Amino acid sequence: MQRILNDPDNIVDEMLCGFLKTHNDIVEKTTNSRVVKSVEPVKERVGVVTGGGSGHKPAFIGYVGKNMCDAVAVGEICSSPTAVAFLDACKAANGGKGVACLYGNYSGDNMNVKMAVKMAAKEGLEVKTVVANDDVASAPKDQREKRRGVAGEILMWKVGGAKANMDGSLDEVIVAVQKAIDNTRSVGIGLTPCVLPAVGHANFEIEPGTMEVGIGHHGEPGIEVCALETANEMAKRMVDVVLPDYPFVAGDEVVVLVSGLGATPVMELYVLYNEIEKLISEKGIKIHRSYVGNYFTSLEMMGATLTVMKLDDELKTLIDMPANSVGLKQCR
Amino acid sequence: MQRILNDPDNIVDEMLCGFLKTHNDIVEKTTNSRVVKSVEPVKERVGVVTGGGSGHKPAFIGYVGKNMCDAVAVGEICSSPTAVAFLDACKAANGGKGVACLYGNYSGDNMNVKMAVKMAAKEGLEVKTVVANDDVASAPKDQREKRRGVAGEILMWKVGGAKANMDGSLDEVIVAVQKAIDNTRSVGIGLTPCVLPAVGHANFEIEPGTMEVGIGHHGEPGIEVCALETANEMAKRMVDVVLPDYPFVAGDEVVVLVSGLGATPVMELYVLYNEIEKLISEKGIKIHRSYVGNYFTSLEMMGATLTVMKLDDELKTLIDMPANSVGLKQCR
Amino acid sequence: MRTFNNNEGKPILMAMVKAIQENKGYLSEVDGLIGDGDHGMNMNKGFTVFETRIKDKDISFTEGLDELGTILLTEIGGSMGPIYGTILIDMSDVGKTFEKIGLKEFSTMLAAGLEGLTGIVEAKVGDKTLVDTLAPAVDSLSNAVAEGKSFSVALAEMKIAAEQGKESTKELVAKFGRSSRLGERSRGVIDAGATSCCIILTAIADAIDILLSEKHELA
Amino acid sequence: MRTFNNNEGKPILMAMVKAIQENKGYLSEVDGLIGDGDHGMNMNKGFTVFETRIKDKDISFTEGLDELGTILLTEIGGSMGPIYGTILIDMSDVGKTFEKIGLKEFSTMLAAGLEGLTGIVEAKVGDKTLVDTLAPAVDSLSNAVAEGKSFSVALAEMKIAAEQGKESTKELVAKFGRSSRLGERSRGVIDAGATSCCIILTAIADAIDILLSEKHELA
Ligand SMILES: Nc1ncnc2c1ncn2[C@@H]1O[C@H](COP(=O)(O)OP(=O)(O)O)[C@@H](O)[C@H]1O
Ligand SMILES: Nc1ncnc2c1ncn2[C@@H]1O[C@H](COP(=O)(O)OP(=O)(O)O)[C@@H](O)[C@H]1O
Ligand SMILES: [Mg+2]
Ligand SMILES: [Mg+2]
Ligand SMILES: [Mg+2]
Ligand SMILES: [Mg+2]
Repeated sequence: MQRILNDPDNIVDEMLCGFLKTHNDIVEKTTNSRVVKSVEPVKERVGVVTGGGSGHKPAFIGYVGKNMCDAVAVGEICSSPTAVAFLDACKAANGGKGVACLYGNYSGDNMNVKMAVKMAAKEGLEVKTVVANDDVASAPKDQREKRRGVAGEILMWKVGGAKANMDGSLDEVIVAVQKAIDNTRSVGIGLTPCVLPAVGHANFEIEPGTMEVGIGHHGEPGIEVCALETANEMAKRMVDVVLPDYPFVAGDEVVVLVSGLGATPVMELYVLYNEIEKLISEKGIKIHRSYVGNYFTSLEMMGATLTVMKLDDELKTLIDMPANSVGLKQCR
Repeated sequence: MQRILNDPDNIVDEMLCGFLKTHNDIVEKTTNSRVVKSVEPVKERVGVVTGGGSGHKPAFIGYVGKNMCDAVAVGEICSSPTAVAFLDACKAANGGKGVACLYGNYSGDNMNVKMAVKMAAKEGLEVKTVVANDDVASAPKDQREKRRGVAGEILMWKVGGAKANMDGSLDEVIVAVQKAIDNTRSVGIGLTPCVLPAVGHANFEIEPGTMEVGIGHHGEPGIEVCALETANEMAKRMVDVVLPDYPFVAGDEVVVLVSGLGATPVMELYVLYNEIEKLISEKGIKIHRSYVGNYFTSLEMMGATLTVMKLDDELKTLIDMPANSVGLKQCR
Repeated sequence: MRTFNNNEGKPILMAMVKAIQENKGYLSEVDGLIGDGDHGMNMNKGFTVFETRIKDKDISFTEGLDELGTILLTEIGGSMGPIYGTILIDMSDVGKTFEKIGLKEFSTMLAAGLEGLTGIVEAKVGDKTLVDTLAPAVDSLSNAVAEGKSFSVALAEMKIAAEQGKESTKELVAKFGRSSRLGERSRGVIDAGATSCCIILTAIADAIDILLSEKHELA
Repeated sequence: MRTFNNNEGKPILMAMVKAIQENKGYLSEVDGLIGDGDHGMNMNKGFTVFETRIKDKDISFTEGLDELGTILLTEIGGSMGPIYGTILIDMSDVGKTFEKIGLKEFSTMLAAGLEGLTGIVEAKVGDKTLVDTLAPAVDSLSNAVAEGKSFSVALAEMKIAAEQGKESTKELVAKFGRSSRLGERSRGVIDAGATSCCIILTAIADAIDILLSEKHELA
C-alpha cells in the first residue's frame, strides 16, 4: 500500500487535526472531537448539518462554511458517525430555529441520525431530516427510497445552506432541500477499487479492461460490469442512465456536476464533461452551471460520477448564491 | 490503463474544451487554441502570464483568474507550450504596461519562452521573465539556477497576480515575484509512477514498499530511493530537506503548501500536514497561512510535495489578497 | 448450578472481547466479500476500547453490557454502533435488576435485545442480517424455558440455533445494509453481522457454562 | 551525379517522415529509460502533421525543411519544437537560394543548422544530447568537402559519424534536459534526441543517395 499513513486507526483524528489547522479561516473544532463547525457565528436561523463516513474528501467536512453546512459529524472511514456526533453537530448548529440534518441514504447513517433526532427532541431541539437518494443505479425508480445518496448531496447542501441563510424557516429549508434532491439524479462509473488503510488490500476487484457502471462511493457494485469504454462512450452511457430517470427534457435548466472518485486525473474529468455537455445540450436541456473536479471521492478509486439537478427559479437563486467552504467556493 | 480517454492525441484539446465550458465565469478562449485568458477585462496594468505542459491540473490553466495569471499557454502532456503560444498569451495579457511571464525551469519552457520574449520584443511588447526553481532536490544549492520549478510556482503566480493588480510596474512585479521564488523551497516524495495516456505504460518504476524522495512533477527521480515510511517520518524528511536549504529559522513567518501528486487521497495530505505543521512550529517558525490539496499534480501519481515560502510584509499582503481562479480561490 | 451471580459475570465480558479480537481478520474478510470489509475492524475497535476501560474495574455482567453498548453507540458509530449498542443496552436494562442470572433471566435479556433491535431496523428473519442469528437464538432459549431444560443444555442448544441461523444467511439475498445493493450477487456467502453475532453468542454461552460449572464444583 | 535539384527533393522529406513514423515507439522507449517517454510521440506528431500538409503539394527540399521546422516550432512545442525547428529552419534559410544541392551546399546547410542550435542551447559535445550526433556529422561533411570526396562517400561517412556520435552518448552523463536530473543514473543508455537525430540524418543520406543514383541512371 503506497500511502501516506501513520497508525490507520488514528487516520481520522490526524486528518481532522490537519484539516482544522489548515482551514481555521473556515472551520473550527467543538467539544466533540468528531464534530466540526463553521467559524461563522451561529445566527438566529435554521442550522444546517450533515455527516458521514470519512474517506470521501472534500465530503463531508469540506462542505462546512459560509452559506453551506454549519456543522458536520465525522465518522470512521466508510462508517457512519455516531448518533451522539450527529446530535452534537445539531447542537453546534442550533441558532434557535431548529436544525436541518441533510445526509445520505446508508443504513448506518439512517440509524444514527434517527437516534440523534430522538435525543435532540428530548433536549427540546427540533431536528428535521432530508436523506439524499440520487444514485439511480442503486435501486429501480419505484423503490427510490432505497437508493443511495452520492454526489448529489453536495447540491443538496448548497441549497440547504443558501435557504437557511435567506432566513427560511425549518419547514421551508426542508421543503427546498427535498425538492433539490427529488430533482437530482446521479450515476457513477468505477475504474479501479480502493483500499481501506486499516484493511490493507482492495476488497473488491475491477478487472483491468472492464468498468463497473453504477458503482457506489464505497465500491458497492451497480448495474453492470462491462468492457472499458472511451470517454465519449462513458459519457453517453451515464447521460442515458441519468436523463430518462427523472426525466430531464428539452427546455429544462439544470446544474451538472462531474466528480472524480479520487485518483482519476482531473484532466480526464474535463474530457468526460466535454462530451456530457454536448449530449445534454443536444437534447435541448440548458446547463445553467457546472462543476467538474474531485467533489466527492472514495479514497484512491479511479472513475467518475455524473449528477444532474433540475432547476426552478428558487433552486437557481440558491445554487448561484456565493459560498465559502473548503470543497465548494463561489466567490463574491 | 483504467482511464477516461478518447484519442490520447486529442486529450489536451478535449480537456481545454471541457474546461472552458465549465469555467466560463473565470476563463475564456483566445484566437490561439492553446492560449486561455481570464474573463476579467484587460486593464492598463502589467499582464501576468504562465504556461507549461498539461497533466498537472489544476496547474497551469487553473491559475488563471482574478488577481492570479491573466493568460496561460497550454502545452501537450509533459511538454512545453510552443513559443508562439507563449507569445500569444503575452499578447492576450497585454494591458500596455508590459508582461511578466512566470514559468518553471525546464529546458523546453526555457527555450520557448526565450523565443517568445524575442518575438514579443520585435512587436514592441516588453516581456520580462521569472523562472521558478524551488525544487531543492533537483540540484545542489550552489547550482540553484539548475533547479526545477515545482509547486512553488503557485505562490509565485499568487504574488505576481496580486502585485500587478496593485498597479506595480513591470519591474516591481518582477522584483516581487523574484523575491517570492527566492524565498521558496520545495521537495516531493513519489509513491507511484504515472502513465502518459499516449504511451500507455509507466516509464519509470517505484517499487512497492519504497518511495522516491525528491521526485519531480514528471517522475524525474530525486535525492534517493528509500523504504516507504510513515506519514510522520515522511514529514520529518521533507521538513529536513526544505528548512535548512533556505534556511528558514525561528521567528520567520511562512506560507506552507502541501500538494498531492494526483492520486493520493486528500485525507492523507491532511495527515501529512498535521505533522509538518508540528515540526515547523516546534522550530519557532510561524505558519501564517497554509494550503493543502491537489494544487500541482502529475496525472495519477501518488505522493506529495511540501513547499515553504518566507514572508515579509509585502509578500504577506500579496498572498492574503483575494483571488478567484479554478485552482486557488480566496473569497472576499 | 442453574444461575450465576450477575456481579461475578466479568469473565463473560472478557470472553466476548477475546472472541471478537481473535476473529477481527475473519470478520473483515467475510464483510469484504459483499460489504466494505471493515466489520472486524469496527467491532474490534469498540470491544478493545471496552476492554481497556473495564480491565482494572470490578464490573457486573449487566453493567458491562451497558458500558460496551454505550461505547459502540457513542464512540464507534457505523451500523454496528446502533445495532449492537441497542441490543446490549436493552439486554442490560432488563437484566440490571437481576442479582442471579439463570436461564429464564438470560432468555428475557436476549429477547429484550432482539426487541430493541427491531425498534431500529426493519430487517426480519430471512433478510440476511444478524437478525438471522439472533432471532433463532432467542427462540431456542424461550423454548428451553418452556420445556424446563437446564441452563447448560439451553445454552448448548442456543449455540446450535445461532450457528444454523448464521449458516442460513449463505443462501439468502441481502435486503439491508451495503450488501443489499448487490441483489443476486450477494447470494452464496454468509452475512458478516450474522457471523459476529454467532461468535458473540457462542462466547457468552461458553463463558456462562464455565461460570456454572465452577459454581458447581465449589458447591 | 554529384548534386540533386532542390525542387526535386521532396522524396528526402518523405523519407524523413517515414523514418520517424517507423521509429515512434522505439524513440519513446529510449526516452522512457531516462526521460519522460514521449520523444517518439512528440516527433511523430510534428512529422505527421507535416506529411499531411505536403502530401499533395509540389515542394522543394528547402521549402519542406522550413515548413517542417515551422510546424515543430509553432505547433508542437516541447523541447523538440525549438531544437529541431531551429535546426531545420536555419538549414533552409541557408539552402533556399541553392538550385542544385551538392556536398558543399549540403555541408553548409547542416553546419548552419548546428550553429542555429548552439544559439538556443548551451549543450556541447559530451553533454549527452543530440549535439553529440549532429556535431560529428557536420564535421564529417566539412572534412569530406576539404578532402574532395564524392557526395555519396561523404554521406556514407556522415552516417557513420552520426551513428558513432549517437552511440557515444551511452557512456555519458546527461547535462541538459530532463535526464540531466538523474546525474550518474543517466549513464548506460543512449540519448533520445541523439537517436532521433541519427535516424533523421540517416534517412536524409539514404534518400539523397537514391536521388543521386537515379540521376546517374538517367544521365
Ligand atoms: N439495516 C440493517 N438492518 C440489519 N442489519 C444490518 C443493517 N445494515 C447493516 N446490517 C448488518 O451490519 C453488517 C455490516 O456491519 P459493518 O460492516 O460493521 O457496517 P458497514 O456496513 O457500515 O460497513 C451486515 O453484515 C448486517 O448484518
Ligand atoms: N537543453 C537541451 N539542450 C540540448 N538538447 C536537449 C535539451 N533538452 C532536451 N534536449 C534533447 O531533447 C531530448 C528529449 O526530447 P523530448 O523527449 O522530445 O522532450 P522532453 O524532454 O521535453 O520530453 C533529449 O534526449 C535531448 O537530446
Ligand atoms: Mg463500513
Ligand atoms: Mg516531454
Ligand atoms: Mg462493513
Ligand atoms: Mg521526453
